[in-house]
Amino acid sequence: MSPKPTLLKILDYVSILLLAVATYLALVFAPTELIMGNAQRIFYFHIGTAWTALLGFIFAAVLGILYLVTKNIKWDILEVAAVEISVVFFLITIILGSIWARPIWNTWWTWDPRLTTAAVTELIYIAYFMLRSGIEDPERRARFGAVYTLLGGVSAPITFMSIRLFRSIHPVVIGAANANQEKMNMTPDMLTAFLFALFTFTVIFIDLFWNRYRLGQLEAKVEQLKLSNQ
Amino acid sequence: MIEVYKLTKRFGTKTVLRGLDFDVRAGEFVALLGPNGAGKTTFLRVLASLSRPTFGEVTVAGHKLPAESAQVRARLGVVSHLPLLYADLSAEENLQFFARLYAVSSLQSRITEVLELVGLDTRRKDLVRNFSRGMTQRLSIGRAILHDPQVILFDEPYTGLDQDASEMLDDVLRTVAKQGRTVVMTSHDLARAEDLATRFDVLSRGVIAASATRDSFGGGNLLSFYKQALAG
Amino acid sequence: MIEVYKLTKRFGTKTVLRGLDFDVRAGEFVALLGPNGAGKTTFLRVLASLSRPTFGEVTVAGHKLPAESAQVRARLGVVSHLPLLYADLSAEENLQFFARLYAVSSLQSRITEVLELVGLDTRRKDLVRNFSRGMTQRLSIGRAILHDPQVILFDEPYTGLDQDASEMLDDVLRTVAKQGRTVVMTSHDLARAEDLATRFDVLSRGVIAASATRDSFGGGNLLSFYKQALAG
Amino acid sequence: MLTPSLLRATLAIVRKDLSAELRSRELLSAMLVFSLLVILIFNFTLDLDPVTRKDVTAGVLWSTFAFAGTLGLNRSMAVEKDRGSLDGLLLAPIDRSAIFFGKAISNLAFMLIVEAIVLPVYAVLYNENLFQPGLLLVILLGSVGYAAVGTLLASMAVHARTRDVLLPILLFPVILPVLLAAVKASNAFLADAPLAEIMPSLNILIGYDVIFIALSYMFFDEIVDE
Amino acid sequence: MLTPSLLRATLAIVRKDLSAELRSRELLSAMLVFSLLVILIFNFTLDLDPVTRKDVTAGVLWSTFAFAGTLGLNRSMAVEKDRGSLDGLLLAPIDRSAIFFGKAISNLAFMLIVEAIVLPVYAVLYNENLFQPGLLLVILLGSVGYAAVGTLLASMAVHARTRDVLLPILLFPVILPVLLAAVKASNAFLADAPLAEIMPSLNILIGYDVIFIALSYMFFDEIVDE
Ligand code: HEM
Ligand SMILES: Nc1ncnc2c1ncn2[C@@H]1O[C@H](COP(=O)(O)OP(=O)(O)OP(=O)(O)O)[C@@H](O)[C@H]1O
Ligand SMILES: Nc1ncnc2c1ncn2[C@@H]1O[C@H](COP(=O)(O)OP(=O)(O)OP(=O)(O)O)[C@@H](O)[C@H]1O
Ligand SMILES: [Mg+2]
Ligand SMILES: [Mg+2]
Repeated sequence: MSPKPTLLKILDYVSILLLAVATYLALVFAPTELIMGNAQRIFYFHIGTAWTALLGFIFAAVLGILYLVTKNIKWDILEVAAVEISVVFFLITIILGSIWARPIWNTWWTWDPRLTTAAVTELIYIAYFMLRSGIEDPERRARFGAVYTLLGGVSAPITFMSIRLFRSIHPVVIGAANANQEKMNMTPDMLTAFLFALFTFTVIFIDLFWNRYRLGQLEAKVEQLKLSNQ
Repeated sequence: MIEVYKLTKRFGTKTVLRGLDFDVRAGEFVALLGPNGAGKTTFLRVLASLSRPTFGEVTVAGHKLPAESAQVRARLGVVSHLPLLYADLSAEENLQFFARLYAVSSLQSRITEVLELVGLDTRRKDLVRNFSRGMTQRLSIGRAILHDPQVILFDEPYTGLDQDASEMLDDVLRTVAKQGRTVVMTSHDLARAEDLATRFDVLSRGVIAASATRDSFGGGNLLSFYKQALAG
Repeated sequence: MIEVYKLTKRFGTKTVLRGLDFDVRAGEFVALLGPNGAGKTTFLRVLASLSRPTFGEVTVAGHKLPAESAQVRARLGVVSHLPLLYADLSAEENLQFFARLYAVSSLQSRITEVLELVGLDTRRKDLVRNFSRGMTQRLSIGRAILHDPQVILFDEPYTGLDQDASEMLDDVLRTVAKQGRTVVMTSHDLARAEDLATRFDVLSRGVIAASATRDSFGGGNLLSFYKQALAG
Repeated sequence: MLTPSLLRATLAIVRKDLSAELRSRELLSAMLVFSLLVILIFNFTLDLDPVTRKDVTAGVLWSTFAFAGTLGLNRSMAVEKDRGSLDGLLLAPIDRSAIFFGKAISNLAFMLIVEAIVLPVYAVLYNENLFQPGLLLVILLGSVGYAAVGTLLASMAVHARTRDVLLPILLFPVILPVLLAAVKASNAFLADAPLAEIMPSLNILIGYDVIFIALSYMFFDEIVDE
Repeated sequence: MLTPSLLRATLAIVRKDLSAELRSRELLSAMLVFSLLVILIFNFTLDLDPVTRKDVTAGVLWSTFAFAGTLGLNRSMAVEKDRGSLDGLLLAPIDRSAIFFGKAISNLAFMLIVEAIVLPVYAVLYNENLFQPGLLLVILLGSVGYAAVGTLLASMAVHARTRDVLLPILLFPVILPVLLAAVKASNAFLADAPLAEIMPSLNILIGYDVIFIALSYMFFDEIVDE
């Protein structure tokens, strides 16, 4: 395995630095929101992780297609990396959302469409890992994984539509709060912190993704060595 | 009839076949020998179009794999160590089903013919569920030759069979070989292989490590040939 | 060491063993032969206390079945065609588990001893999931002799093994026999049985149709003895 | 695409599955008994009393179908895998899609048969009229989507070490839109809602069916080939 | 009855099961994800809205446990059967009841672990306080009965040709009293009902546990022996 590329090392440090700055912007720099108070500061990371995770899932589906077309195991390793990081990010989104919801909605969870779609999406990709862990043949594992990311990628938006529709006859009281918050007015400083958080998490995603890819290659190597020793 | 050139088969990072060359002329009966895990089953599965080659060229009965696999499949019979039959159907119904899939013409008469050949014509209405191991194996062979294939692949057909069933299998294999079909059979039973085959190939470390016709070691010792091939 | 008197075993209305008599002295190595479905596996399962006799008396290592099955089990080792091992545990953990069940004393040293005997001492930490067929079979044998049993039952131990693994098994069986243990082994491989066993019994139509010691057919033809037994 | 030989092979597979099942009736009876048990459990544990019952009818029915469905799918693929007969199918000179359509259609047939028995039983037990063309249409549409995706995923699950437990885990999150839309549409039909209100759910059902049959058709090769 | 050797063998089996599971974590993760999916499905199809939610909590939880439990039981016996290791256990000079108790205890352990995770998740999802000693006691009692009967019946089902589908069919009707009593008692505890009102259900649970452990213990020989 080649030593860590300098660019990646730099990226590691940049990611940490950006995270520190983003934290500062979110916690100190941005003004306190009028209605929600300090809890609103979660917003910056909540959206940051959510947006990168969702993009990551789409990205994984694209990598899945690339794998199915080329059958090059590289795309599979990349796909796993993308799903894995996205799953963690999305879990952070959900946890941060829950923490935010506690003071705002006075509950950790409510069966709001967006929350529920998040839960279902997360479960799809957890199932993805359980599928992979049950299959010994790496090549078949890769193919099944690719097909499942695709199914998941198509099913998640449809789920979103159908949940919307399902709930429309049973309006949740809390939905009102949600609608309200959509009209949240961002001050320019808030916008700065928000955009910076988005940027930060994108960079962190890329950094982790790169590291995870190298780890995946290493794993493949180890597997190979183990087998050729037998 | 079978031409394999530089066949490599990987499962992920594990390379089972490494640039294997293999040529079988029409009418040959090749015994494919090799230790556990050598890749015999894997190789037969590639020939049977069940498994795609990672690299290399494979031509069976004049058609390239995997591009023309439908043509290959139509000309190919396979007996694996699993029966490939439906337990809840009768012998006849099993054959009918496969005959439909192979688009066999004059279905009923061909089925009768095959059932007679494998000695199951009196049991045609019995469910496969109630068959003994030997009878199931007979029907598997019937299933494999139903569409009159040019090439037949046998994966350890003797495993677990008793003397009678083995002798029946000997007979069927001889008949099949006499009809000019090309046969590739894997086995760990060297004595049996020596009896039947016209050629012996040893698969080891992902390639054909040695190949000899029946005559070339003068009715001699297949075991020592086999051991040498593995050692060399 | 094993005494069976008028053993009958029925599955529902199907009678597999019909008043079978069978006697093995200590230190004998009996090859139990017979066609598919003759009831060899069934008979071994009765001897192993896994299956209750419908009628008849069975005594193994001086204890009656099924009444004293715990005593019998403590003195009995079984190698079936399934590995009887846990894929998610390592070789060592598997043996540790069974050693605990058999209350083996000085557990760790005995396990090392057994692993060396079957040639797996270098792979002790590997999961059984990753073992090849031959290695799994080795460990099965290790599992069966772990508690130093007086009687060992082998059900078709050679099935599917390659030359190397078969020779390893030959060695282990010879060692086991030399240690004065009593062995009953089923097999369809007459040549192998002839090499190893001191006595040959043919099970047919639910009884022991014929029994002969190695000398009694003068180094002669086991196959013809077997066929005669089936015909007679 | 739809050639005569594809059709012939598909029909041969469906016919084989149905006549094997007709003989043993294992699968159908298991699904059926299981369905009734699920309804029983719902009835007791969720205490579906007559007053609140009406609006959960569709939910109970669809949960039942979903659970019983995995049972059937699992078994129908396990039968092919255990004795290697899936390889037998793959060896035949037929299109892979014939195998997919064949298995999917027989799975669908099993589901529909079970539903055809559960529905009147439920109607009698809870004294509710369930024989409305709208509801039957929804059940058909929902079952089609379920059988298509289910067949694809069951073919995947059967290759895994944990196959006994994997199928519902793979299937349920992906199939959720079908369940949601089906429940919603069924409820609306049962409540005699205007068609305009039902259409969105029906559209989702139809859209899902079309998209997922297409996807399954496209990817089945990848699943069954090595 | 409870001899040192019985105890030793039982512990060896439990230890083996737990360390194998700790290695693969297949069973626990499958049960867990499945539980969450069941709750999700119930939430939608049965439309558990906040107003009516409170009185179905226990029902949803227990249905979830029942379904996830069969998954675990099936798999835990299939592992023994597939590679013949059940025969390995039966060949050891240990009492059959050690096998029964060993398997039942590890099945119980898996159930309790899953419940220990599902409970707080449910509590968060529905914003309900579930950490009440009474409820936890009910869950323990219910799970004990479930694991005992479940282990016995799973040992039967695993011998059948249709084993994938047989277990729930055998188990659910037998276990129904446990489920009912558990739901009733759980609901009562959640509603802070007076103890006198809860006692009858608790008694049923305890009685069922005692009787069925005794019965399973008595009949396990018959199941595993041929
Ligand atoms: C699909 C994943 C999610 C996305 C894309 C997402 C996105 C957002 C966005 C953009 C906002 C800002 C408000 C707006 O402009 O609409 C927001 C607010 C919020 N989110 Fe999320 N979110 C997701 C999941 C969750 C989850 C799973 C939870 C909680 C368990 C959650 C809890 C919250 C809360 C409490 C707020 C503030 C609500 C308010 O202002 O009243 N979110 N989310
Ligand atoms: N689908 C698969 N995924 C990963 N590895 C595989 C797969 N199929 C086979 N192998 C591996 O390929 C190697 C060759 O296996 P194969 O079954 O072809 O051997 P074989 O020569 O038939 O052995 P045997 O004599 O025991 O039947 C083995 O190491 C096996 O573990
Ligand atoms: N549990 C069972 N229930 C019903 N019938 C059984 C059972 N076990 C075995 N049999 C029947 O008993 C007969 C003897 O089977 P057994 O497996 O003992 O034969 P075998 O001599 O070991 O054959 P093989 O050489 O094929 O291993 C067969 O007809 C079989 O179908
Ligand atoms: Mg093989
Ligand atoms: Mg046998």
